[in-house]
Amino acid sequence: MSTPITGTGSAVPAPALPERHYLNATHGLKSWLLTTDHKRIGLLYLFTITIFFLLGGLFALLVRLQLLSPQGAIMTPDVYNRAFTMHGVIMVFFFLVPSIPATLGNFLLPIMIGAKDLAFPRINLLSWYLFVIGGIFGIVALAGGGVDTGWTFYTPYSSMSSNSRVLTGGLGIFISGFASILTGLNFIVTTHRMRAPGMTWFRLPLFVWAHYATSLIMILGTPVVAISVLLVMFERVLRVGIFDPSIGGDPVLFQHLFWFYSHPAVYIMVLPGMGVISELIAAYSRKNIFGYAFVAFSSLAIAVVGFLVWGHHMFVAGETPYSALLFSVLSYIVAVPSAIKTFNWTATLYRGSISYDTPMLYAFGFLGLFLVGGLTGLFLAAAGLDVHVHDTYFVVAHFHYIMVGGTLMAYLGGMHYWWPKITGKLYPEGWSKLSALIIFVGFNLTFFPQFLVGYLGMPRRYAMYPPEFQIYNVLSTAGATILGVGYLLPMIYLTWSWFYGKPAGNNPWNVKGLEWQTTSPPPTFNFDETPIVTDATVLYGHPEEVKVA
Amino acid sequence: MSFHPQDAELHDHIIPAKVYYAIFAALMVLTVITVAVAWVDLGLLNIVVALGVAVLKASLVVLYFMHVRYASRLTWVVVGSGFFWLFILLSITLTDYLSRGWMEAPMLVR
Amino acid sequence: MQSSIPIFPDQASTIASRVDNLYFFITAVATFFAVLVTVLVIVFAVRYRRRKADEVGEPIHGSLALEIIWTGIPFVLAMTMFVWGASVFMAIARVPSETLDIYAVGKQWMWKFQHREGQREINELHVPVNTPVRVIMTSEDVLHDLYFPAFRVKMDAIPGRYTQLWFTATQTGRFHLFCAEYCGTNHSGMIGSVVVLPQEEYEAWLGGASTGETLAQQGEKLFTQFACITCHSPTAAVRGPLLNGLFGQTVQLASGTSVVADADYIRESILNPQAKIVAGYPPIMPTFQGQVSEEQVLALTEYIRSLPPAEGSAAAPQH
Amino acid sequence: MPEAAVTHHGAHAIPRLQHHFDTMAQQKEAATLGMWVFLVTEVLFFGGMFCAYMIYRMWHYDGFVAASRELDLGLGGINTAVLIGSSLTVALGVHAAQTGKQRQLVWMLIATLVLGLVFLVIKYFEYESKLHLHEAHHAAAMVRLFPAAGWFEVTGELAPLAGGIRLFMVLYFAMTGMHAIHMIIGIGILAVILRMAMKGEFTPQWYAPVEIFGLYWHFVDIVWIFLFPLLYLVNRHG
Ligand code: HEA
Ligand code: HEA
Ligand code: HEC
Ligand code: CUA
Ligand SMILES: [Cu+2]
Repeated sequence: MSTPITGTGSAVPAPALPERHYLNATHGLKSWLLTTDHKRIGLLYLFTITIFFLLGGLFALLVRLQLLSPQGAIMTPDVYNRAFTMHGVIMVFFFLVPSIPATLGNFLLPIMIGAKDLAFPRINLLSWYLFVIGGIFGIVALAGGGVDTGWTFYTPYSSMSSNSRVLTGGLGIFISGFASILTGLNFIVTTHRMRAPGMTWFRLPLFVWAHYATSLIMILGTPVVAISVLLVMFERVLRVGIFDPSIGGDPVLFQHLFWFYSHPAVYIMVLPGMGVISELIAAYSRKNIFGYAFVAFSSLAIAVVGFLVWGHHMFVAGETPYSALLFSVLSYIVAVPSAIKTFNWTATLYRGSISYDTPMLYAFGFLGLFLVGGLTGLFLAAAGLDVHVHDTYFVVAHFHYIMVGGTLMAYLGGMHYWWPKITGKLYPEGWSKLSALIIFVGFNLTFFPQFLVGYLGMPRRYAMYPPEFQIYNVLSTAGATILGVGYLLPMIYLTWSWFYGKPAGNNPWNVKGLEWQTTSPPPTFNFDETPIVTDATVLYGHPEEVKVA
Repeated sequence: MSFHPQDAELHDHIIPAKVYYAIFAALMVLTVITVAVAWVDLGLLNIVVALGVAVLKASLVVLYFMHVRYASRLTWVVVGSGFFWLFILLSITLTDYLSRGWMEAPMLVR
Repeated sequence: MQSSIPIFPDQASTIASRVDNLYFFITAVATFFAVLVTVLVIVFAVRYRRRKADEVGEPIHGSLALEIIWTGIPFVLAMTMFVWGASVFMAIARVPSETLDIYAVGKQWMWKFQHREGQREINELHVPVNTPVRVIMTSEDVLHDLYFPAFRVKMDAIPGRYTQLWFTATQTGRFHLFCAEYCGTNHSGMIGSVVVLPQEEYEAWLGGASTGETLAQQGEKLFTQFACITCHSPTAAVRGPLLNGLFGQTVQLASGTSVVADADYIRESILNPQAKIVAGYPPIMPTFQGQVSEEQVLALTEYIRSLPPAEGSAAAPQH
Repeated sequence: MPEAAVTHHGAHAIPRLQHHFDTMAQQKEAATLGMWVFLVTEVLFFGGMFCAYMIYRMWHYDGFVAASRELDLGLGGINTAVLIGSSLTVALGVHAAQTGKQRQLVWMLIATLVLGLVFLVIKYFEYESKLHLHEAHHAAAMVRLFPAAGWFEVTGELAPLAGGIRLFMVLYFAMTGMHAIHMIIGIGILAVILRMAMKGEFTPQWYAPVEIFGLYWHFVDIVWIFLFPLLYLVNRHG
């Protein structure tokens, strides 16, 4: 525990920004809109998804306000249905799926493996444009009155009954799906073909492993949801289609196709977060991740086995009890790799040198909340128990714990951790700690009561509810308000720090990893010379001096 | 999987043109076979033959026209995973459809 | 009954306590792990906090033994949960052999129930206590889901086919009944209550609310009204198969296969008669799609179900 | 992809080598791998429809048979041959590029373009005939695809199988339509590649675009290799 750290950043006197870096390499709006620099594209994505997060959050607030009163406080059921649908659609397809991969992943993956860019820089830019076009369709759908099918688009409601903007919204999801496919494709090829000399598979940062696994899901799952949404649109336009029971079609088939993507998609949403956490915990314990290979392979295991469990969303949807049991047992199996990760993270802390910097606070928050979210997944995977809690607030609480408590925490943690690298500036320490705390408290207040009210039987997607559930809903709404403040704070102070923050230096946290060996912010091609990777680049406590060739 | 092809030369396996013609001929013959078989009643075997021939044709295209026969192991893995995931989609969906009626339908009777 | 601030749902069916026991078990396991990890994280974070700016952690890389332990234990626990969950699930899915049957039709945005004795109810369901009740349901439009939180059971109602759920209520009183599958504008209004009555009161209620006609009798009327009788009677000029004793039999089809005559089959025979043709009969039965409602189909089914096997009749269903 | 290489640090100035790659081999391997990964995506894209096809074929076999017989086997067969032929010409085109035969490359690409267009024209006539009032082969049976009342009305002798026939028809249009869209995109890319070939831009050292386009085109062919028996040949006997 007392070996002094070896590395480039150990004693940095009064850091200053490098003269030339990717941010000031070229100027003007055009230089951004036509850039092929993965770092700039990452920032384009960051900007876009932040807007979507605010929009999605706005709908979350509307949802929570409505539920203050049992009769529905502020809107008609029709409007409410649109509100929660737009909330879910925006948050999933336009925020959380691209969140970490398209921003931090885009920015960091090439740097972490010592490449100058992603394998296909122009396709990367195309991905962002597709995302924006998809997003515009989403917003047009919204402006035209929104979609009211729920984010799951179940037929026959979506194809035959709803009279909302299903077509426009569906098209938006279809198009942004291709953005996601292209990101995944780029990551996979880059990881295979662009690693710097010495960057072997087992020297890859766990962040990269996690993104590799995520990319597999993106390319293998997304096309299926694309075609299912397209088939729904087809059915809606023609008024006859393949999920239509009146001609002998099966609405349940839609659910199979939808969840074939959308269950793996929940791992698209959590794996990158897990990758971030692996980096944070290692960095702030100044210690290599315990059981590196297990953490790395558990990502792949989650990605693969995650494709076999989709029917756990359909236990009472009309699939047969036999396949329900099959899906149940597979769901339990896919929980094990997450357990492995959790324990390895915990063990990493043992005899570490732990600091409480803001990103680490987020990592702690992630651990706690992901744990609750993941463990409540075990309730749902028990077929006999899910019969009761399916489509209740218990499920809503489960997935918010993972997606908001887990992934969003990881996203914010990662954003803080790499902020100095991205912008070259330090963020205000005090404010950031305060907001981490507010988010943690607000989050639990918002979503813990939902487990209780869910087990009591309150169904989800209800614009009105029996009065005895009110107390829980009031708590939840109160929590959401706090949570909203917690989320707005980082947006404000991070933006502030971009302009007024103190220069960070190349390696402000004094940690390992290729990204910390280049300047903050990095030059356009990431490294002045192609780095040669050795154990010392990635391992803590390695006696050898780090070489940047 | 050479991970750092810094010094690798560009060497592609060049398949002689006559192989392409042979494959083309085989594909045409197989097409005629599928059509012909459709007129013969083989019961359940019809679909098996139809798909078998299709798989054979697809394999020829993949292996020769698309050069996978001479490609890296990684390419094999990528191609294989595409079909493996398709298999997952089809087979696991089937577990539901094939077990319909095992229990529910008779139970609606009494 | 709901108290003013409920903390736990009523346990009002035989299955409820089984579900809740599983719930408590998983809660215990989950709490154990949540506490374990939280405590370890806090202890490590405090104990090994950074004391010097340039300090690094111990170069520990892992331990195969630990990996095996913390893969193995969760795996075993997970399988326990699976098996337990599966047994509860099968208990919910497998309907006991003697049940009181009630038909339900979901429609945007109401639940319509029909008792075999002929009573109809909307958004309210009366059932006797301590009797296994089976609800056979379908939907007239989109997906719905019949949910009785106090009984811990729910099932989707799917257009185009029948699904079912069952429960044995153990407490009398009035409990919630929800639609749990999103179905459009008034999804949250598609709620009501299930009223569990003591056996005698239930009988009285049956008597009182009765229209005097059983569901089968209503079906019989429809059978005449829709002129089914012109073909399906021993004396008919155009002969269709006699439906006596059909229900539950195996029917030989013209295609060479056979099918069990259950509710789904009867429904299909009425709405899409040409899909499965009975061996030895011409495919002349017209479709009644768009003419009979799902409720009427159920009444007709109930009528066919009530027909006793016609003794010695040559037209009895083939086996 | 094809654009003069941007160099930096003055390290290397190999034409066609993009700045972020170190060698031509790396660049080409990345490009081919990228295309393969994309094709995997495509497999699953069509896979969703194959899944639906599989289920409904089980459920509505007779309807599928009847509907399949409504399709024009002659046109379908010709199109199969045309598409396989175009796969051959693409393969030969790649071969020509590998061996530096510029003229042959151009001609092969032109042949592919023509065959691709022939396929689409034939497909157009098939659609056309389906989209109009259409007497089924069975006497007294009609399969009308654009009746006033609704889509795919089926009357007469085939009426009992209406559900299956309609499902088949929806799948037929969805699957072949999606395939045709892929063809159209392919022809668009082909046009660009052809232009480059005519300008003599491809050499045995750099012909990655031709090869990658070839992979795509072969994939589209493979989809058709499955669609043809599944749609046109469900059962033609008895
Ligand atoms: C990022 C998103 C995410 C993630 C990672 C997960 C992870 C898991 N989910 Fe969740 N889930 C959702 C998002 C997510 N889910 C969403 C959005 C829905 C609702 C969709 C909708 O209908 O709108 C949903 C719904 C959902 C259902 C359907 C509920 C219903 O509608 O009835 C089920 C059922 O099995 C389920 C199970 C699981 C399981 C078993 C895991 C596992 O992967 C969790 C694994 C993690 C752990 C187990 C914790 C760590 C382990 C330990 C500390 C060791 C102890 C472990 C053991 C003893 C095994 N989820
Ligand atoms: C990434 C995914 C994600 C995220 C981050 C969130 C975040 C939140 N969600 Fe979300 N939620 C989903 C995914 C997500 N949700 C999904 C998939 C569903 C299912 C939908 C369906 O059923 O179809 C759902 C459903 C859902 C419901 C159930 C609705 C119902 O079933 O009737 C509720 C209810 O409380 C809820 C609440 C919240 C809250 C309070 C937050 C909070 O964390 C949000 C906090 C953020 C803010 C409060 C924003 C702060 C910003 C501002 C205040 C400024 C706004 C102004 C400008 C635009 C400038 N969500
Ligand atoms: C025009 C004559 C005709 C009318 C009217 C008619 N049916 Fe039928 N029905 C038939 C014939 C013929 C068959 C046997 C061939 C077949 O399976 O379609 C049959 C078969 C059936 C079967 C399946 C019987 C079995 O043995 O499996 C049921 C159930 C049935 N009809 C119910 C009805 C009902 C209910 C109505 C009225 C709503 C009705 N039918 C009206 C002629 C008719
Ligand atoms: Cu009916 Cu929800
Ligand atoms: Cu899931």
